[in-house]
Amino acid sequence: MAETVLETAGLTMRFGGVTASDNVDFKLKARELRCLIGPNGAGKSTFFKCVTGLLTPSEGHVFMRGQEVTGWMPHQVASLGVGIKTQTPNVMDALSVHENIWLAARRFFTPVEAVARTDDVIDRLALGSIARTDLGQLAHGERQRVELGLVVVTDPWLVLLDEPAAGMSAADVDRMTGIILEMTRSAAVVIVEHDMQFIRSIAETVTVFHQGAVLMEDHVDRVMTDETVRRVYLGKKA
Amino acid sequence: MERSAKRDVVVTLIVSAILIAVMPMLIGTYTLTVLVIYGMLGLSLGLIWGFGGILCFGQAAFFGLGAYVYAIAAVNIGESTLPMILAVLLPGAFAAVLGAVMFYGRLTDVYLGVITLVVTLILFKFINSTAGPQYVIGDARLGGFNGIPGFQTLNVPGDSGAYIWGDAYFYVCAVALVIVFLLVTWLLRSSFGRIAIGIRENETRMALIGYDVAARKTVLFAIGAAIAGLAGALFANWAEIVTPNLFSLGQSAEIIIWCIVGGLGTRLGPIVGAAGLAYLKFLLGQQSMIDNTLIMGLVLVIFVLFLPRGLVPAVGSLWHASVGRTARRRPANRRMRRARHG
Amino acid sequence: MSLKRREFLGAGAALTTAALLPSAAFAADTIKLGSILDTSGIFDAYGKPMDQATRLAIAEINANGGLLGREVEIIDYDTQSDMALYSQYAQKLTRQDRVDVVHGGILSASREAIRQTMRKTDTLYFYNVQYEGGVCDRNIFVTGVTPTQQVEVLVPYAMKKSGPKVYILAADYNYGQITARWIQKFVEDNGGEVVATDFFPLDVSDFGSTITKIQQVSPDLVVAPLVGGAHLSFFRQWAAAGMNTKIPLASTTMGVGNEHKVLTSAEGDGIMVAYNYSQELDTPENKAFKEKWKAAYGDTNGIHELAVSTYQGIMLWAEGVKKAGTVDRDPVIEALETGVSIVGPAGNIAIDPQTHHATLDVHIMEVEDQKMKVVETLNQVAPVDTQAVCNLQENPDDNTQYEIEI
Amino acid sequence: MDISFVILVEMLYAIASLVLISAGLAVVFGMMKVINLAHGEFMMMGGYATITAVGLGVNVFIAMLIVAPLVVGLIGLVVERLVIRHLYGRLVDTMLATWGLSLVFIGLATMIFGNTTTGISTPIPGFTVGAYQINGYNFFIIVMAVVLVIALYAVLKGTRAGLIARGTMQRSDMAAALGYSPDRIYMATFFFGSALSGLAGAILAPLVGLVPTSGGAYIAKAFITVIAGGPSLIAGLVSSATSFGLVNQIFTFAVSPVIGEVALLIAAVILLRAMPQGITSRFFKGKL
Repeated sequence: MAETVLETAGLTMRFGGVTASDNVDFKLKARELRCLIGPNGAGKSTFFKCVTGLLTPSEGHVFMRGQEVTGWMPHQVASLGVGIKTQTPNVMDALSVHENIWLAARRFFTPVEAVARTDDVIDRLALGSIARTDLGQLAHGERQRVELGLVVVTDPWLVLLDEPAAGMSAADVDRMTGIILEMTRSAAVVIVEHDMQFIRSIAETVTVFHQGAVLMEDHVDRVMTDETVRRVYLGKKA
Repeated sequence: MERSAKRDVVVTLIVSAILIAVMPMLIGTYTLTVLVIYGMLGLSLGLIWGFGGILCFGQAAFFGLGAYVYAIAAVNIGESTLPMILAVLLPGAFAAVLGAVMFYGRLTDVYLGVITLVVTLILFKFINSTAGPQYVIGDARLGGFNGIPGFQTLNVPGDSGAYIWGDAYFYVCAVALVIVFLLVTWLLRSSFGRIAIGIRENETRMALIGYDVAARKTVLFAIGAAIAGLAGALFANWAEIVTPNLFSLGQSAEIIIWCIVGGLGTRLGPIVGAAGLAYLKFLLGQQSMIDNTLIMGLVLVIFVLFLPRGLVPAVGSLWHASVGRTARRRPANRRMRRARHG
Repeated sequence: MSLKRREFLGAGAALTTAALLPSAAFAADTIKLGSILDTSGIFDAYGKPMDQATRLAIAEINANGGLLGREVEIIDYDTQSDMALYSQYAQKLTRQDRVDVVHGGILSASREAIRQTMRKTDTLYFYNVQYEGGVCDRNIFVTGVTPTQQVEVLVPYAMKKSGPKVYILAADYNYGQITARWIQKFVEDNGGEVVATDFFPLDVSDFGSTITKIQQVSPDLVVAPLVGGAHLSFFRQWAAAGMNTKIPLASTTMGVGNEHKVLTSAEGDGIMVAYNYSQELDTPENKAFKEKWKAAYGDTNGIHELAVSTYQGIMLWAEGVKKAGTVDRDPVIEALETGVSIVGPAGNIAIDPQTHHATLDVHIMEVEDQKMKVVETLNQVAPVDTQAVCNLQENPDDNTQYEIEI
Repeated sequence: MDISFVILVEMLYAIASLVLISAGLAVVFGMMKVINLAHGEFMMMGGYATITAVGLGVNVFIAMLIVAPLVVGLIGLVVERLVIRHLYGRLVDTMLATWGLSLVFIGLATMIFGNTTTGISTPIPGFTVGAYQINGYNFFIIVMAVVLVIALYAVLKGTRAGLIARGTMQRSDMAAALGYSPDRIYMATFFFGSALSGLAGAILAPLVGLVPTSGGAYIAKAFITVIAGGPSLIAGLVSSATSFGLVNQIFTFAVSPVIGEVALLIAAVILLRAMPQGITSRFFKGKL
């Protein structure tokens, strides 16, 4: 049986009177790929932020590889070997692609090693032609790809991605699907996503959020055909 | 990269050697000394603001602290070596504590500005109200508004009778500035410096990569304060008196203006801005046609409006454009980001 | 208001040109007088009239044939109320311009910033400002009043008019601290009691709570050596609370920068002060001085204690030069140490050889209708505070500012 | 008994003057996210406008309440058109530019009025409470601060302009979406904010002597009060002025005015450390 790399127990987050995340129990095994879906305001992103340390949960616990990380700062969580990509592109605009990725690599490797790994990732993600360009001058899809590069270069064992496909062209999405599938060889991946097509193409197990709580958790095909899910989410969306 | 680093050092050394040799023929060394000291002070803010994104409204606090620490220690010890060291370490330590309080409290942008401003005001008000005979540290009367005059000035280490003053003192200060400049250059080329620039660009991302942003900002802040402290001690030696004005908001304002005018995000800009504007102020004192405050104000407004990146980058891009190389990247404009966490 | 200002600038400029124009009657080389004052920035209310007084004095000397047949030239720098500039310009005056004498400095901090430079470069230095006393240095002459010269006469007078319970409000820097101690001494010497002493940094401008505190203690007299624009609000708030008719006020500083002309007569009337100079002094010297000033600058509004001190300081120096027959430092010091004196707008003023301070007349005055009405005049008061600690005849190498222990 | 009344008045006065000092800055910051560091100099100019007007024979209350706000408001308008307009959205740059402007105004005022302290006397006599004399003008300041807060509330809550203003405060693109030119709104706001600064300077002028550098005494306090207040305009202003005013006066009475000032500053540090986004980010959320 594979090790559990991420677990939450009774995770709850309240903002004033609103419960954005309601008693969520969640488990993820090593090298598993999991998609979190749900309508807007279902609590996916709040859950994501509680796990990554961007928010401190009101109640409940978060464990990573068995270690309690509840209330940790984001940098502490990341230092465990967790790769995180937030919803909006979060990159260093005035620095080049190479410098961006190098900074991520440098966190875990010596400067020389970091350069080697950066070059390697730039090759793998086909960023060679723009390696010396500032992020501020790149198109949205390219920026998303670079940010994925920041995640990949550190060799994480757990990857948390918030809407990686948002605003990307079909070709970009395809390319990214490949990158993510490659990641799952060594890491467990959690993806928060809206884009059903993308989810269909990549996911196996899907967790559905609704009003802050987990509505169901099952194989993507069964989720897609489930009546309740269709009613709260797909029905409205379609 | 190694080769360009070496070239950088060589160029810096040659240019500064020429400047140190030529400038005394144009401007008196006494005035030059203070220009060099202000240059170092400008560099201290340029480092933390231009490369770390920390806008400190109270850089004068560390400058004043350095000067006072030196003066108080020099009165008590009577030899200048240890006071010089203390004048670097204590402001650094003070900034480390203050920085930790601010950065771990996730204070950013304007709120950071308020805290640094308030701390400067507190220091100023405190020092300014120490005229009474009860305010004594060892043999040193703090003296309140009148400050502390008559302390031991810089001497050859170990020989308290061998004063370094006049032209010799200018060379000491100039060499100190060159050393600090090279250290800053080295720091910015190191991983620490590059990570600091990353933090300036995007704190949240750097935290999500796994960097302890608060710790790194605290360290950078402390380094900036230590440099300001050194500048303060050198200033104390130059002026032979320290007064609470060193802590004043006006002094802090000037440091910020130097950085803006010289160019933020460059190492040279703040030094050029500081020396240039201080010299301008010196020249203005010899005329009485136009109010000097008015001119300084106009300079600042005009720079913010028309040359927001400052002199050095502007001249740099002109140079590069004419030589045909691409200009080095600078932060396009001064942003203060709201923290995206929390 | 702006019009007046322009006139006065114009007049000032004309005078400057006149003073600087080389005249055929003079020998080729000029005598250089360095002037270093804050004529802009927060202290320019003190500095500008001092600068005008300097020009007036030099113009007068040159009009009378200069000194030793040579023209006197002013080399002046505006220190912009910035202590760092004092050091810079002092260096420039002494090392580059090589002036023969320096007059200037306003705050004690500015004096201390340049005093050692003057001493090191053997440049004779005149500090023409009322200050806290105690400077003992053969290279410097001080022509302003010191605390005892005022307090010794003011305190008994004020106590006689009010009563023995005294409350002191002083500016929180060494002038205020030292003056407060002298006030305490003279209050006790005259059989009174100081019920409380409060110190205020120079930027405090809200005295509401202090006025309440004073009322709780209800003294017979308040003595207020408060300094600067912010502290002026004390007198205003004191009057606004209606206290000016209840408890009498005395001050050693109110009026030095012509503050009594800013307060309305309702606010200022009755405040007791003691100075070397008042525009209302009825002497021929003062009248002549005011006329000369008016001719040069349009009106006499700017004249204040420090301007007159400056004028008298320059005249004393000129007298010393004449007596010595040279501008060299040591002969001039020796000449001045013979007790040189002049009769200036404020009366007779003489150099005290022991301290290099001045023996001068002190006038007790009361503010009345924005003027200082002279009530009593004490002739030739010596600087006894500094005399108590400083004797340059016995220790010519002394170089300290003594803090007077009481 | 009398003394406690006197102290109460002093406390209220301290709070009221903080409200007055900060109101103009708060309006501009709340609406436009612009920190006007020339705010203190706007107050200084309000003071000079009053004194000049009184010198020309204008009734002192008209000079304070009408002439000064108008004059300073118009100066603000010019400043907005010439400088601020080009810098919207660049918080730090506006701070620096207005800092430069503050120096320019100090220089101009020095050239026009000279650096001598001037002032006018308080138009309201002192009066007696038991054994104590009280400065009658303190009451005037307290009343003016209360009127100001109520008026601000009424304008924001009850008028069409207020509605637009509130919309703009929440989302700067809102006004544009509603069909109002944000340019106009910013212009009007800056005029209004400057006028408030001028009013405050005018009202405080009779209490303190006026020099061209007087503004410096206010800006730091106003800046701290506004920032510590946080996102809500009126609630933030009142709550932080109250906290700081109380702290200041308690320590002033217990120890000395200097300690009172220092206590205020230390309170500001502690407050911002505990509530990094200001008081109203935690309390009175969503209030005006």
